[in-house]
Amino acid sequence: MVALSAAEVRFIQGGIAHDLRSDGRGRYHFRPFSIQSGVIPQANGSGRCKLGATDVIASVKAELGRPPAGRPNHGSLVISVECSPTAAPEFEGRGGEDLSLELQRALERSLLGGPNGAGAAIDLSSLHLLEGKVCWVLYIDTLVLSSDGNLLDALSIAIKAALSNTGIPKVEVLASTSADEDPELDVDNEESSPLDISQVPITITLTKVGRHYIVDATAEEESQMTAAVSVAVNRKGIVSGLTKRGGIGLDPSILADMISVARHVSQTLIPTVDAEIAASESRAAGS
Amino acid sequence: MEVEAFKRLYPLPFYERYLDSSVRPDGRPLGRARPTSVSLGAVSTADGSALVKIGNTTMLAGVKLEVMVPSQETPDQGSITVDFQMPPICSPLVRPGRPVEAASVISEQLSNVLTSSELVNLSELCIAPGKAAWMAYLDVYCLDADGSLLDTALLASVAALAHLQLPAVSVSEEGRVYPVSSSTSGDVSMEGAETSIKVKGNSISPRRRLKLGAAPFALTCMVHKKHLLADPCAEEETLLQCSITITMNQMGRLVSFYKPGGAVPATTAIVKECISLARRRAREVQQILKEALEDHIESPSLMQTD
Amino acid sequence: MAGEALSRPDGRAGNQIRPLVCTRSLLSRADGSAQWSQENTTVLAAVYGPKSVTGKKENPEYASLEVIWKPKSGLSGKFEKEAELIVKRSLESIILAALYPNLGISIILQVINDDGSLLACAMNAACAALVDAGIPLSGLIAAVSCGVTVNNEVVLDLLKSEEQKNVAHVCLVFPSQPVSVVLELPSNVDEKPEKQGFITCVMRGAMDVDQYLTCVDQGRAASAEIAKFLRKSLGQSQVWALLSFLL
Amino acid sequence: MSRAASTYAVPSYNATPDLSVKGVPPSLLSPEGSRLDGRLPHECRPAYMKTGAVNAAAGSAYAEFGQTKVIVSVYGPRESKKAQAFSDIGRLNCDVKFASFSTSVRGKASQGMEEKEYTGMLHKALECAVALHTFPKTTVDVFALILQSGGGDLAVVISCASMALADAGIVMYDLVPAVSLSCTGSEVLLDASMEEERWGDGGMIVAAMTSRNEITQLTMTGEWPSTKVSEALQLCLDACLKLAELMRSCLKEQVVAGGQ
Repeated sequence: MVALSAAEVRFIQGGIAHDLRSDGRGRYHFRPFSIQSGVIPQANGSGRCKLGATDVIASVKAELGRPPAGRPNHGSLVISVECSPTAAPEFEGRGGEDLSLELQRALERSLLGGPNGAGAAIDLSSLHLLEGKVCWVLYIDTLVLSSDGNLLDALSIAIKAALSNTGIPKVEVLASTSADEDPELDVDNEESSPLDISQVPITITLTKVGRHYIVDATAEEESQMTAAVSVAVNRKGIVSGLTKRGGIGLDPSILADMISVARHVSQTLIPTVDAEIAASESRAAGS
Repeated sequence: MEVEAFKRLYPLPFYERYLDSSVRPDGRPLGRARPTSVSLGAVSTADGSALVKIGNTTMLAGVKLEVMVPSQETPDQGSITVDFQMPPICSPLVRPGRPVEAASVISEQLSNVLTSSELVNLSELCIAPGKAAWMAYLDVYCLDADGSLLDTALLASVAALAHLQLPAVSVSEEGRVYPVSSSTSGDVSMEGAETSIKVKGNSISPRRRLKLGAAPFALTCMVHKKHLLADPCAEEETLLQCSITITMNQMGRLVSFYKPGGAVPATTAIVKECISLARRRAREVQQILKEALEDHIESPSLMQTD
Repeated sequence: MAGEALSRPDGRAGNQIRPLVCTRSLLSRADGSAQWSQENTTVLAAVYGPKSVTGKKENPEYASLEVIWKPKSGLSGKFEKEAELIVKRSLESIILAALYPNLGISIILQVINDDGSLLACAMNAACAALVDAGIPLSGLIAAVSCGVTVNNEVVLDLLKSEEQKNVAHVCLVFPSQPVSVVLELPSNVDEKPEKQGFITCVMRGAMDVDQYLTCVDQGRAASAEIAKFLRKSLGQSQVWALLSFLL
Repeated sequence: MSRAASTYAVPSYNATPDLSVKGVPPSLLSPEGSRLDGRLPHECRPAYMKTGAVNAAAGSAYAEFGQTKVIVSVYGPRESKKAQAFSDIGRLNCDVKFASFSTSVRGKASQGMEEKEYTGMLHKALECAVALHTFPKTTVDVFALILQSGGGDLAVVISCASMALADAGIVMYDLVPAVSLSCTGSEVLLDASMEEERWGDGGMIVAAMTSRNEITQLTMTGEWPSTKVSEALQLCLDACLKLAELMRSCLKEQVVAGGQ
């Protein structure tokens, strides 16, 4: 929990009003961030994102499973978020559960696509192996190591890095004996193919403090927020999920404005993230 | 003293004044139950459902069916699992996350009474002996708790079971069960296009209602000094404390006589009076249920009558 | 009616109860304890209190009563919850709880073996343990089970196998007060002991009303026997000591 | 009793054929432009609302929107839980539960998660509409039970809950009507039913205080081109406005009926 004095609160609010925040940023500037790929060797893919003092890890594990009900030609994504007690003492035990659930549902909204799988981060039909029988299930597990605000955006960057780092093992489907029985599969862990991550969105959270809204709020700034909107935007500028957070209502025109600001910010942020991911991939390959 | 204040400070003497003139604060005579209503098919996601109100006490019962493999010992029987829930909406005393003791006690009583009354013959739930049978989940939700919970829950359960329809299904030789579309009953399997079904050799059981045995009906009475009050509301239950719940079926047989302690011992005279009240009430409720069923079903009453 | 005695697995007559054994003060940590056996059905009861309680249990007018039913094995479920409630409500009618406001009494019932009539056995064990703990009571209770066989005969003190086979059975709890200390039970004063009413009744299976009334009569007769045994086993002196305390 | 193997447990047998068994999604719009239940794309389901459904509660409401049936009761203001820290404004405590027979498959494993999520979303949707400072140090409990899930469950719960709060006499800045919407192909379908929700490309839920023109809760899933976002948002707000009128007239009717 952030405890601020009245003077500090006024300093933060005044800074935001003058487009000069306490750490020198403007309202729509992200903090510098770094990405590290392949941090967990056992996983099929992993990534770590440090955004200011916020530090999160994402890992992707590919497993064989059954296609979702009613969509025999699709694979599926499963997302989980865990808040480590290292990030804040109140996450000890079951304390982080509410926040974990909120973050998880926000990520699911932006990454899983609609109910029929349209607009998912990964083309779900590319995960399909045998109609109605077997498909890939990607388990995306994330862990919050340190929290200094804007967890959701950091998580989405880490997930994108992890997915870009992921190799899906090659699978050969051997002729199955009968339609009823499970088919035999030959999984080749040596050979793997990368995922197509061109559609993976990045979440941009706009936090409203006073009359203005800012991107990439720190924990101190978040403590002063009245409402926040997290918008997931992909490379084409298409909105693929939105979650309103915070308990204060928003005027529809302000909301529309916030969405367009999020899309605008994404146009500069996404190429930066992509470049960072590529750089860290080559670092990982080099070492 | 003002009436409200008197009631607040001395609830029992306040109440006894009423009893002495053989009337209750809500205007009922001592032996009369509150207005009762039954409506069937309240929830279409359930295979059978009923909404029952006795006074303010409101219960919603729903039956969901699943297919199971019968156990080795009883290859030609299905099963019924009864559960009674008191969600926090029903009473100020219930808080979320904390299970209510009363709910599990009523749940136990409800399943005992349903078993004792032999309302459902479990072989009725058989689809293919040894291979497949229906597993019926009967869940009763209390929406508004204002006394006589067991009476209402039992009526809701009986009504939901009477409303239950077993869907038309076809069974393959291996005991796999497939739904048959209801419009063209017994004609084409709904998933006829799927290759795994061998339509040949499938036996089809048509859509049907359960044949129920004699239905049980419960009446709770409060005993206080010389008085006997039928169908108490929540206030009366907390105030008077000594209760007797009698369950009788429509044939006049005693299915349960439940008296959990209390200050007044049940003498033979009290027992007999309670039984006659319960018998009258069972006839009354049976009529209400019959009318509800007739309103609902085109075909005449499928409840077994004497 | 021929062969009524033969119709029972252990050769008892219909109106015959099993031999009773009651042992008291077996547990040193409890304030009172008793083990009650009806042949192979045995329940051990322990009483703690009156002791201080906190929170919702605390009542400024009465001692609160808590009953915990421990099954022979496994976790307690709905059956145990219901049994706890029945035992608690039945005992509340004899415990003079108004003597200990703001305090609590706990009774722990451990099932040692179940061969029928379990609830009745537990009730008797609890009553004996309460006396052993010196909790002031307005009287004793005696519980008995009674069943209707497939041949419509009424039998007492059922075995487990009979409970499963019979069409119905019922557990009855009767009060047993010495005539001299009936304090305020107005409905009872003018009743002859043979017309005494029961405190608790729990029933499984369906029976006719006449059969039920026969059960109650038979149960009442048997409960007098059980009460007599209980009184004897507790020792006349102790009961009188208690009663004189009341007076 | 041995439970069935998973192959048996999965299909459920309903009076209406279960779509989850079928592999092919149905076409959500007929060539003439009408929906599965005959509505036009921008038409809401028939709605029925009633307050005072639960007598034991301080306030309550029952709502039926098409196949979705929900009951909400409100208790309080009453004493807060002892464990909670002192607060000089009131607390709003929400809880949403599904009845076990409310869904086509009984007791899905994901139901607990969904209940938790709905609980959180309901809380956020109502929090800013309730004048919390009018009941300092105490708690108002809002409990919802979904009796039958037929699409747009959360939206119906939010609308119904604000009616129940009004019935309980809790001071609010405005009612909070909520509307859900589903998009399929190029069309948006207002107040989506279960099937439309299941097969749509994406969905949106909007809860708003219409007289203050404030959106209190908003979520979107699936892919949304920017033109569609504003169109859908406007549609939802219009529907909220109409729903608010309905809710107001319903509340007035109850008061008039109660006064007589």
